[in-house]
Amino acid sequence: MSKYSMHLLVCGGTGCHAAESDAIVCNLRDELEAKGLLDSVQVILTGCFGFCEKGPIVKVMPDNTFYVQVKPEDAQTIVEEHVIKGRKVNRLLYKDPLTKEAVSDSKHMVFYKKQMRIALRNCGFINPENIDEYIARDGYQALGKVLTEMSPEETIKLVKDSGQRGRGGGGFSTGLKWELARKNVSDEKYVVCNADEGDPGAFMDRSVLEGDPHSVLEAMAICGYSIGASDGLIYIRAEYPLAIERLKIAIGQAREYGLLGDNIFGTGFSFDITLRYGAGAFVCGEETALIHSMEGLRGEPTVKPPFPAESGYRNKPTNVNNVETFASIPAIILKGARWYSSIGTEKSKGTKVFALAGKINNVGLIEVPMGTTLREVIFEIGGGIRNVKKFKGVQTGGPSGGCLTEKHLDTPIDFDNLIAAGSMMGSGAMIVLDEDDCMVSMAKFFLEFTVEESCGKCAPCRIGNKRLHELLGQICEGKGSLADLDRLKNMSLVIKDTSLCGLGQTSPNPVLSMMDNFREEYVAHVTHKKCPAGQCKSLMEYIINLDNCVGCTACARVCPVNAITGERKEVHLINSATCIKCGACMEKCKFDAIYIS
Amino acid sequence: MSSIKIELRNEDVDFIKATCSKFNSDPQELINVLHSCQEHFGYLPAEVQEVVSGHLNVPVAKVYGVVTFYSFFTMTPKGKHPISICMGTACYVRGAEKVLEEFRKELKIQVGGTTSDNKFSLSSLRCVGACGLAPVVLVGDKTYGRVAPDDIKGILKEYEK
Amino acid sequence: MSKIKSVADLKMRRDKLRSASETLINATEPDSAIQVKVSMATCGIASGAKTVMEFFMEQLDRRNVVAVVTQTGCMGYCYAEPTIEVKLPGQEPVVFGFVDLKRADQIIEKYIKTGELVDGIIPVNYQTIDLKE
Amino acid sequence: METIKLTIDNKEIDVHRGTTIYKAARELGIDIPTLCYMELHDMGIENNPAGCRICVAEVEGRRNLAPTCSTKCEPGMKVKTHSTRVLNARRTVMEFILSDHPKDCLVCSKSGNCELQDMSHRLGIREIPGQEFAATSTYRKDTSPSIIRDLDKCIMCRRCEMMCNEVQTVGALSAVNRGFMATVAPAFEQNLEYSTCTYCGQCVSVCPTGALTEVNHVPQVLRALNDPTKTVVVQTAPAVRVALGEEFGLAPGSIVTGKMTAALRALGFDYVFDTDFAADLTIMEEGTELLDRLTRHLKGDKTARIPILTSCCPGWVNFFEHYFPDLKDVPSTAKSPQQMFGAIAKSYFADKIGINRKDMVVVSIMPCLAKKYECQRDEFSVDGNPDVDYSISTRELANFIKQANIDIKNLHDEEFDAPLGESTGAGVIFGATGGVIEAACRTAYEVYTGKKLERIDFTELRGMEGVRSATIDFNGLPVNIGIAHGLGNARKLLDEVRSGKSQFHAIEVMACPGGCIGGGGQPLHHGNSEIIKARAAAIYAEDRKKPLRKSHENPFIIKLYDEFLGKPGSEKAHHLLHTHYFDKKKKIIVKK
Repeated sequence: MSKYSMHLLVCGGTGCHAAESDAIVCNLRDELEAKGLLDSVQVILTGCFGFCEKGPIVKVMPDNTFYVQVKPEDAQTIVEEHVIKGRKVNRLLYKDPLTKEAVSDSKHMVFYKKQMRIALRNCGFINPENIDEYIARDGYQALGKVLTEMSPEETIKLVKDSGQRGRGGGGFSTGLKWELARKNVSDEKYVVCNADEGDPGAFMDRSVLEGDPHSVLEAMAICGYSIGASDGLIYIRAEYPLAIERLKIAIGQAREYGLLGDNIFGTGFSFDITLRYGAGAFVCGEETALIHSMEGLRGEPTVKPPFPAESGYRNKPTNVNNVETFASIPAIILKGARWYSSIGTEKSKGTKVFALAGKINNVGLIEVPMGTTLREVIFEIGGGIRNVKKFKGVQTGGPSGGCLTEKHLDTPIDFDNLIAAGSMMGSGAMIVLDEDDCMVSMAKFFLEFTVEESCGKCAPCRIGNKRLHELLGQICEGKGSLADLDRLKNMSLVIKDTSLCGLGQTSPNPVLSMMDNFREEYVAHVTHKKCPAGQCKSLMEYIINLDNCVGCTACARVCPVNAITGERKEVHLINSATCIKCGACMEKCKFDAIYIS
Repeated sequence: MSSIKIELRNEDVDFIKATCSKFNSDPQELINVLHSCQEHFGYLPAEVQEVVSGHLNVPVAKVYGVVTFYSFFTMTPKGKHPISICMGTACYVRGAEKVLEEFRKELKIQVGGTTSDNKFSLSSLRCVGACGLAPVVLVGDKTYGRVAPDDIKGILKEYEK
Repeated sequence: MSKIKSVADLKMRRDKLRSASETLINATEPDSAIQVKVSMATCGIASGAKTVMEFFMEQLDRRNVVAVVTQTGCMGYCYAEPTIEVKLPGQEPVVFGFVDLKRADQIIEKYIKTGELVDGIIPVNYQTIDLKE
Repeated sequence: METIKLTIDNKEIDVHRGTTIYKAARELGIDIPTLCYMELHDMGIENNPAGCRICVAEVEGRRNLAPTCSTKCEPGMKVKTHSTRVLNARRTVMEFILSDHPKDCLVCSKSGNCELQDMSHRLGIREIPGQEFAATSTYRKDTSPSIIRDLDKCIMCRRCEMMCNEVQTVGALSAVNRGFMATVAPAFEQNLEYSTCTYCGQCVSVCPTGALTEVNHVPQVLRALNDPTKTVVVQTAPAVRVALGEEFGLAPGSIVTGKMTAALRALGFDYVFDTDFAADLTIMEEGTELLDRLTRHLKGDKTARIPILTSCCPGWVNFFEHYFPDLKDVPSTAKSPQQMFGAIAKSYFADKIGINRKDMVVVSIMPCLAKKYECQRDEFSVDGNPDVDYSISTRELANFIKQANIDIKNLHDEEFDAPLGESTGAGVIFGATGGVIEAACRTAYEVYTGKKLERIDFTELRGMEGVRSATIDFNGLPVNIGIAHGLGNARKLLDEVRSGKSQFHAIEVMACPGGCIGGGGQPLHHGNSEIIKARAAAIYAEDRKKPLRKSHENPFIIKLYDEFLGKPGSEKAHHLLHTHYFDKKKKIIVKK
């Protein structure tokens, strides 16, 4: 086996105190070399531990000792004490904040693992194309339990008591929704899984379907039993071929095992699932639009009520939940309402999956208990901001959400806190922005998305968002005024107040929250015609530094619009009126004589 | 007077017919039928929509209404290698715009366009859910992650022969 | 496979799957075999997970290492794709990120064969719930 | 039914559960403005997409504003329909709508009768902020024989789409595209001509703006009148006389036959005739055909197809040519009154006054837009000279009268000219649903039984229900009559005919809800179905006033057959008064 008897794992995440990690590795190796131990002890640089607050971290294997806030000069102590004498360095151990006691074995340190995987419990663990692996992990036990031990009412009560709220964005109580669908009497009812994850930056539903499709199938069957439906439909984006493939395999296997189909477990309950494909329309995430789309129509929303629970697919009572909501259901059934409701905050129970993306080191999929702070998510689990830039904001809830800032970092994340902070949970996308991102351009970017995705049915969303987008464009070009900011706000509020569906009712959120949180940046654009982040091309000016210019004419030759004049060997000048800000001159200049103001 | 000339090859008409039958000629299956047809023909020309309309008993105006509603459906043939640049938020903040710009420059076509030799077509799409690889470019079925403007020439080269 | 006719049937099936180490499915974590799980979600495949998986299957066989190579879903470390998890008998599973063929080779030669760690380890920073009551 | 109590603008009201806030407010006399909502009460027609968002109101406890057109009243609800929050929202939304609307009101045919213009005025919009850099959604303008589509003016109220699909089941129009470029158009945004459009004009009659309008033929008519070499003959359809007055401020249902005649004469028409005359003629031909087919059928003649369908509605003819070409031998071959009139005017009458048909211009005043298309059909012309040169709608005539500064309200009643101006009550009732078949029964009964009809009013054939049926006793022979108005209702009867399940001997179909009185060329009803009902009542009142009420008693009809045609169904009658139909179903050309 290994020639190494011991491994020293040094946190090399690019976040937090990454700069020091290299020095620690260096020092450790030097120390080991000096003691002639390099052949038996290996020093390894690892990825982020997600505990950056206490970084840098050194973990000693095989005994799982976990040293925190290690400094390069601690290398000597670790080698001398721990490696050679086998004595743990007490002062470097993590102290439990409550008991103040040192925790030496990271196995007892689950609390540092801020993530808790419920919806993602099987993702990255089982082979999604093998139903046996799901069964070995207690798959379909929850379905068995409700079918043989519980009445539909009891099941609904359990889900209600768990306090789970829909993970699709609205945050409506799952159990209550099921109850409404159950109450409406009909010969046919439908269970629909909304897998039309169209929110840019969100990929949790895709990951669940690709990693653990059976959890969704099982939950849909449980829902079917609860509300009295025997047909399930999954509305999935056509852009997710792998998820579709795995769902097809999973449905096939479940049917083969008799876990879908007629008379499941011999209980007389029958349930089967078919797939319906989306075709690229974000608005179909809205449940009435989704239902119309499943009916072969344009995905236009209709006024609620009637809610789908009364009249949905084929005008029958229909219950729509999203992928993540369903994926947690089997766990809730097996572990109970009390267990689930013990996780999270008072009004938001359980865990939430977030897709971390943007200017963050550890882009990825995470699942944390409700109530975890943004700081923990971004700076611990996410490993902080890329390229040692400054954190500026985080867009939660995608184009429907808002941009939260420094001052919100310690806010516990839950449905209500996010709304209070001017954003929303949405599907769980978190896009982290740094100092280089212009908040006017970002708002414009989100509006561009809404304009493209608006179905066009109602006037405020169809035209209003277009006007918002145009006005933001004007501001980016330095053509805005202070009065325009007021107009922006009024238009935004009216669009929210009057739009037909959730898309229009939330589309101005990015503008409103960014204007609110970054007012001075907006003012800079309209009054000083400056873009503090240096993103807005029209507000940039390329200038030649007279001291550096040698008159080589390279810039003048490369300029596509002949905006640069100057004689050979004489200082050149850029005519800012003609300049199109393409940046070619700056790229060409070998003397660093061109800069942006 | 109906002056649209619907010209299709016999086997094309048969394909559409068979596709509609596969979905029980149920008007509610229109979107699934259109998916199958687009996969087969590469796009959804008016002729195909007319035939689908006839077999599903949905007015052709409604079929067209559906085709133009969903961005996945297209009425113009794509290039042999359709290039899509993800413009989701994650890709956007990591420079997807510059990547798109570079493709435009290299291929000398606009978004939505196809090169004159029908080799490449260019489109932007919204989030493929591969945000960890931002910015992401799709060429046909192949996904390219962490694409920088400098990579574009190399990517295009792979498809030249 | 035959149909599962009752809940008791399902429980039997589950228990058999868990105990049957010879079936070597990764959900049961048998202690007798080396396991390699390759994260094969969209991100992973797009960054080359498929090639990596094929490499492992082929090379482990060629190098006479008895191991189970399976695919799995997203592990959540999108920034470090392709990611794989290797579990040696009796040891905690270790996740490696940024696995290209060169690193895959190192993992076989060093970690799998000798237990020597290689760069690119990603510490698992989450707890997964277990449904067992 | 359960009633609930709520408060709207501090006024309490009890309403039936299920009532919308909009309707409850209306009961209180509160007029909530709206652009997309439209209801034709009693006719089962409602457009309710909740898309314009003008009708929003504040509902206590609700996060956002509620669209009153589609929000149902709840017990204890407190609604404010005109609070400052509502007014500001309404104004802002209106500014949005106007920012994407052309400002060419000066030359827009809807100007003065435009719901959008009225709304802008009502809400006091005086400027549109940000207009200078606002993009507008623009589309190719499309002109067809009957209808102009100028979708730059479309506000996506979806009324036309609803009429075309749900009421008429024509399916020529659909919402297309998405977002800012969403609009309503035929397939592939091609011209209406290439679609299954029947030109019924119901889309035009509900369009709140100038997006859908009729093709204006008044300039051509004016030119003809101004041409001294032309003899200009005008015919007026029955439904025009009971609606024209509305355009001049008279109450719906006012009968202005005499004033209209006077106005047409004042406009310079050389002969002012009546389409009702041709309607009587239609009864002679169609009634004869009905009796012929019916008797042959009863004798067991398998070639005699029953039921016979009326064919005087050109929208309806277009409809079955598109959708039921396999049944094209079922409708009567009789031309519509408009075309019978043209054929007779340019033969019999032209001979009588000794002019060449090429020097005669026949103008028809119609409640209909499909008539514009009908008179342009190739088969209705002789050597390229159409039997009817121009068909103008009731609305166009009203505008023409206004142009000429004719004070129609104060004109003295005048009579139609002879001989093509004389008509019976049977011709008049062609204007309302059920009228054609009633007129046919009056004549067919007497011809078949040889007895005098005791009861002229077949009230069992009247009404506003979409599909009606009655059995008329032809002296021991029960004749089963079916009536449908609105093409969606017609489709139901046609489907039965196609499947061989139809029990009817004769079916009357009118493309427009209510019949011609609700035609696409009539003064706009703006969603008030009382107007249509008032017109129907006026039609029957006009019938009752007539001394002669059966077509075959019209002395000028008798004279026409004596002098010119011989007898109904004669060879000459067939040549001039009958037509044939075409298969307009799209063909799929298979490439080799």
